[in-house]
Amino acid sequence: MNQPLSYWQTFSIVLMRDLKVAVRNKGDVFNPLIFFVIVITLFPLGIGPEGNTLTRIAPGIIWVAALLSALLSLERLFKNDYSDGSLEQMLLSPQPLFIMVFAKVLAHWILTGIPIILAAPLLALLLQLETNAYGAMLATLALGTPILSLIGAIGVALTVGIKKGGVLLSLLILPLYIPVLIFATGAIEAAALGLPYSGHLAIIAALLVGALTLAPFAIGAALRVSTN
Amino acid sequence: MNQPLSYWQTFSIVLMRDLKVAVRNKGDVFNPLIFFVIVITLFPLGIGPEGNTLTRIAPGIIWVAALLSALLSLERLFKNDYSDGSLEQMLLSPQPLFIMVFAKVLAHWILTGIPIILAAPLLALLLQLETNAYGAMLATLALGTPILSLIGAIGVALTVGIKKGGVLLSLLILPLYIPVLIFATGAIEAAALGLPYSGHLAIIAALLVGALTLAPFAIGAALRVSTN
Amino acid sequence: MSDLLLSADQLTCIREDRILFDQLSFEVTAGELIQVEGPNGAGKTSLLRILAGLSRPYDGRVNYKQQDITQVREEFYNDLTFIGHLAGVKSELSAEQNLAFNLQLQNDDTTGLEQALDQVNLTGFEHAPAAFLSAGQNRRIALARLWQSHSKIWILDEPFTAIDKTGVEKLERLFIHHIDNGGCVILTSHQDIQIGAQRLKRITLDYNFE
Amino acid sequence: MSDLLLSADQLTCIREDRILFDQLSFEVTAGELIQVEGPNGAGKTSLLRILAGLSRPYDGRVNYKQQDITQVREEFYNDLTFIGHLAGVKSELSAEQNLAFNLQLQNDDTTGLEQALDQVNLTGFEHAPAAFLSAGQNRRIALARLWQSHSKIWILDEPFTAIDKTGVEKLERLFIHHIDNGGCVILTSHQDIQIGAQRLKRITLDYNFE
Amino acid sequence: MHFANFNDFIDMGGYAFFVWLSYGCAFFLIISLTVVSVRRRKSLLREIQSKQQRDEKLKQLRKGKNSNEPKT
Amino acid sequence: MWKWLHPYAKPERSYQLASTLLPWFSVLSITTLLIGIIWALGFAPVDYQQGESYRIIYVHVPAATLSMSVYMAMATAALVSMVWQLKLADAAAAAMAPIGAVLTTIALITGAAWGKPMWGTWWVWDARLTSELILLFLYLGIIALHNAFDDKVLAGRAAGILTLVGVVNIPIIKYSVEWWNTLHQGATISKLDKPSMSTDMLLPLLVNILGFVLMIGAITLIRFRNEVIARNAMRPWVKELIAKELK
Ligand code: HEM
Ligand SMILES: Nc1ncnc2c1ncn2[C@@H]1O[C@H](COP(=O)(O)OP(=O)(O)OP(=O)(O)O)[C@@H](O)[C@H]1O
Ligand SMILES: Nc1ncnc2c1ncn2[C@@H]1O[C@H](COP(=O)(O)OP(=O)(O)OP(=O)(O)O)[C@@H](O)[C@H]1O
Ligand SMILES: [Mg+2]
Ligand SMILES: [Mg+2]
Repeated sequence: MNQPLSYWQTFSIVLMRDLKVAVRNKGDVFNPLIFFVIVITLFPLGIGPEGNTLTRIAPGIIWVAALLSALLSLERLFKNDYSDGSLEQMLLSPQPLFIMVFAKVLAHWILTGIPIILAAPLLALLLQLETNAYGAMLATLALGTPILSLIGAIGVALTVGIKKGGVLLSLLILPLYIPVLIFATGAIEAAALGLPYSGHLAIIAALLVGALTLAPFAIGAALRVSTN
Repeated sequence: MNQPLSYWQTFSIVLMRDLKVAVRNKGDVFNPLIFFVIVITLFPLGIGPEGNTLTRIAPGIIWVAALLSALLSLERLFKNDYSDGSLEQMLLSPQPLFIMVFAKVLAHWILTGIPIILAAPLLALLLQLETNAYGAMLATLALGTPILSLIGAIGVALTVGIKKGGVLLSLLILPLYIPVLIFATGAIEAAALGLPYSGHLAIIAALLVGALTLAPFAIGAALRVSTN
Repeated sequence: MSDLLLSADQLTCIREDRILFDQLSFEVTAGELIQVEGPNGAGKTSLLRILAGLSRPYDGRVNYKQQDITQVREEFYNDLTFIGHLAGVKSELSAEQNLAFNLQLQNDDTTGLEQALDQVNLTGFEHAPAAFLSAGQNRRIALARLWQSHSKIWILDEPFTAIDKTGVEKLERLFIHHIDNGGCVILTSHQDIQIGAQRLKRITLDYNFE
Repeated sequence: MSDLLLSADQLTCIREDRILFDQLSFEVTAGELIQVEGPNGAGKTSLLRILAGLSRPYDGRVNYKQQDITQVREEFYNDLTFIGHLAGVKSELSAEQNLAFNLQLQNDDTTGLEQALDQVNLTGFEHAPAAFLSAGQNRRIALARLWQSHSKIWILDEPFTAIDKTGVEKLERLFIHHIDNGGCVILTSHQDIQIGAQRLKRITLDYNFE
Repeated sequence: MHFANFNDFIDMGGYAFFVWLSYGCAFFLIISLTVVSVRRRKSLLREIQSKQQRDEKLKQLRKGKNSNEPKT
Repeated sequence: MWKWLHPYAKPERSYQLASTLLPWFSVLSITTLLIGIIWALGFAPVDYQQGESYRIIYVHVPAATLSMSVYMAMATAALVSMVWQLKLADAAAAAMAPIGAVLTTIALITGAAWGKPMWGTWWVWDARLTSELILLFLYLGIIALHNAFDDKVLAGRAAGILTLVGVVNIPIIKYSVEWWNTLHQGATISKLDKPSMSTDMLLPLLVNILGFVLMIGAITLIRFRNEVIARNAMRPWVKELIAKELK
């Protein structure tokens, strides 16, 4: 028997494996981003190209699109692992579950959250977002998208054993996303009007800290239940 | 050997089976609808409750939500059948493939399109859609949602053998959905301004006829390729 | 040969730049039971899927009664029953519903479902959704079809997987009955088949490393 | 008994209102090879999953070295290797990556991956994504782990599925080696096991229709 | 020559940023696509070669093994 | 025509044909483009309305015009492969997709860089601009689908189906976007209308368009050869090729 792994080793092994899988599936790396872009372009097409209206609703659109693209990519977080049996193997491992889960969620965020944050300025340009709102948009995305991944993972963990998948999942987690949505768009709108928005950011940061500490345990417990 | 089945029998056998499966998975029946409702309620939350803006953008939001909820439920059209091997059995059946495919698409529309059409008036109320646009909204949804199912099915058929699934699918088919989106929202906006909109409807109807005749064959061809 | 059912004509299969088999030709006539043998990864599944028309060979063709199967797809599929690694059983539907659907698709007789399910020891489980059944019971739902099948050509990829011993014996008896009645069976299995050697024809695939 | 590894204490399993087994108790000591037998649907998989702590029994408990497994999860899982119906192989990763990951999770030795893969005849396929391998080769990736495993308790659900004959023999030799070294193996299989009857202990499950 | 001197040419009548951005991006994208395509050929050939060599090696290996097997 | 084409349906022959054509295309395209670009940047007269910024036209228009032609060429190839079961046509279509995507990207970037000084904004939801953006998505979809399959032959066929479905949609997309845009925005951007150009402005543009066509041809040939090699890795002639080139 080898030396048992340290927490940090376990964490990085799982993280690297998930990233490797995503890179092999080349699409996994770019697709959430492309979905984000496409959803954002749907809105001007549906609403009409008038600049004023777009500027008004740009923060909302960007955040709704971020939310939906996190949602759509969530399935892959545990579903594939479940259906090929490797989730079972993780549950049977002597390593602490919450660490493995946390690594998986981080991998998800790296693959969906970060690209969205990087692409957002360009899309904000397309939607003609107020120039002084860019900073707020980036800050809310940076703090908010990890929350989306963490909370989303709870939902996926709960539904992983169920065939229905996709749509049930959205029903479970979209309501939980609403606070993030409200505070984030609130912050961007405040910034667009030149008002201070650090209060909103503080609340989102608090949500993030809460999610970081509680979600991994909730996810672990949910996995044990739903693979029973 | 029994009498070979008539086209109509094949069609109804496949249709009934898909409906049965959906009813057993109770969620399948309600989830697309609930997703539609949730996405629509996200917008007032993200944009702010101001009546004027909402009225302006209501047609766009309703249609974008319809599009996304069709998209999210599309996966189930062939994916489950593929992974349990029953798609293979259908491809090996002496019955004509395009009829079976057509029945499956119809089942999808019954389970996603119709509930959306039924729920739309209520949601339009929430978004304060102009009163005289209700007729146009229902008409465009009735003619447009089958197109979403038909074109979407091509995308699903192409990606069914691929692990990545969800997000690649949206990249393939959302661009193809854009004409429907544009004409449909155009019709609703015209109706809101009291202008005639039968021209738009005629175009959507033409698109529907085109999709009805061409899509089943494209879907069949795509299935044979991607299950190879 | 009077009753030529299926023939493989110079089939070549290349996967990932490895030649699995090259210029493979053989014929299958009524009354034959053919076991495709070979170690794991030799290409048995690939061969069966090509024979069934599910994948295209890199080269060569498959004929049903002297005609290319892609030309006579409907007749061929009317005369073929294929059961692969995946059982084709919907876990939401009951055993009976699954069986009925599969039979209807194949133009088979759908009266007497209960007897067929009884043959595979599923009496008492007819109405439970397949998700509630064990691995072997799920395979049995797929196999029940064989008792009602009118098609001559059976292509079965590891039909004995997960099936218990009495089940295997019963299946072997059914195969003999089928070939006695002018059908043919092409199967793969890593287990030995208890059928007289004179009736069994073997096709052996091996790694093409020579 | 000196080396009591695992014991089942009055296990009851009820699925869909059917009692699969009732008050089942047994003990597994080092050096034992236990075959769980029974027809399809008897409850073998259910029993193994309960023993591994993946599902909870309706009643009763499972002890690892006299302690309830839910209390000593970490020690127990450090000493357990479970391979179920699903292989736990990611189709995107190569055989080698899969094996390394599974071993690391289990605190096993990850030097000598190549020998382990050679044992299961996967030399030459180490770097191909598992999606490109056959059914049997995928199972072999999962089984390769056993050659590197340090854990005493092996629970294997139909390990011989899809494995060819030479592979089965090799596995049997490995099992004997493992129990000779103070381990134990609990497995199910519908195939006969070629291991002397005196070394093999059987637990037979049957339909509980009485 | 339309421009009086080199500085005028670079300045592009005050539109330097936009003009050179356009030409620069176009040039960069086309050149990278070409380079990627040309390199792909070499790497493809090498991939195929290494596969062939691996197959060759395996052939030897298996032959050795098969002749050993009956003895053990 | 069919008779003439037939020998080239063999992978080896078409590989050789591509190899002989490639140097011609490369040399011609590089010279044409050099001439065109020097002419465009240094010698063409200034536009009295737009100033020097109009010189962007010399990349913008070739890229934009040809981005659509490449799609049509791909669709033709896909159709040919479907109707005549000509496997190499798939390889040609696969070779062209990334080129089309790059051209579309160039059209978008140069257009945006022109729009900022002319209209004061990088982007408006104008009909042409929007449909060009959607075209980019179509290209990306085809490329992503192609990459998603591990088997090249299957990838080609799947991408072919998508290309054909997309070609049905392109006129619809174009029409719908144009129609949609005019409804909302009475005054269209008149500068996008074709300005009646003087010949000394037009000539370098034509030279550049020709240069782009040749360049597309050259890159297509390079990529086409790769696709043929990848699809025929097991053939003896590829082995010979390897033996010859990698020593
Ligand atoms: C992102 C922004 C832009 C995009 C995506 C775009 C796209 C296009 C497209 C697709 C064409 C090809 C027309 C065809 O062959 O049918 C085109 C042509 C053209 N564009 Fe743009 N354009 C953009 C911005 C601009 C700007 C800002 C100007 C000038 C102020 C401009 C001037 C022209 C001209 C002069 C033509 C040639 C007209 C013709 O031959 O019909 N474009 N553009
Ligand atoms: N998920 C489930 N939900 C409800 N009942 C189930 C479930 N899985 C299994 N069962 C029931 O439990 C019984 C035993 O199943 P189990 O999978 O343990 O059988 P098994 O002995 O492993 O059979 P096999 O040899 O076919 O693998 C089945 O007959 C089935 O009715
Ligand atoms: N989808 C695929 N893509 C690429 N290569 C594949 C694919 N499936 C199988 N192969 C290759 O083809 C070979 C033969 O696979 P096949 O499934 O036909 O084997 P088999 O004889 O059925 O083996 P088993 O006994 O394990 O079922 C494998 O070794 C593998 O390398
Ligand atoms: Mg196989
Ligand atoms: Mg079992």
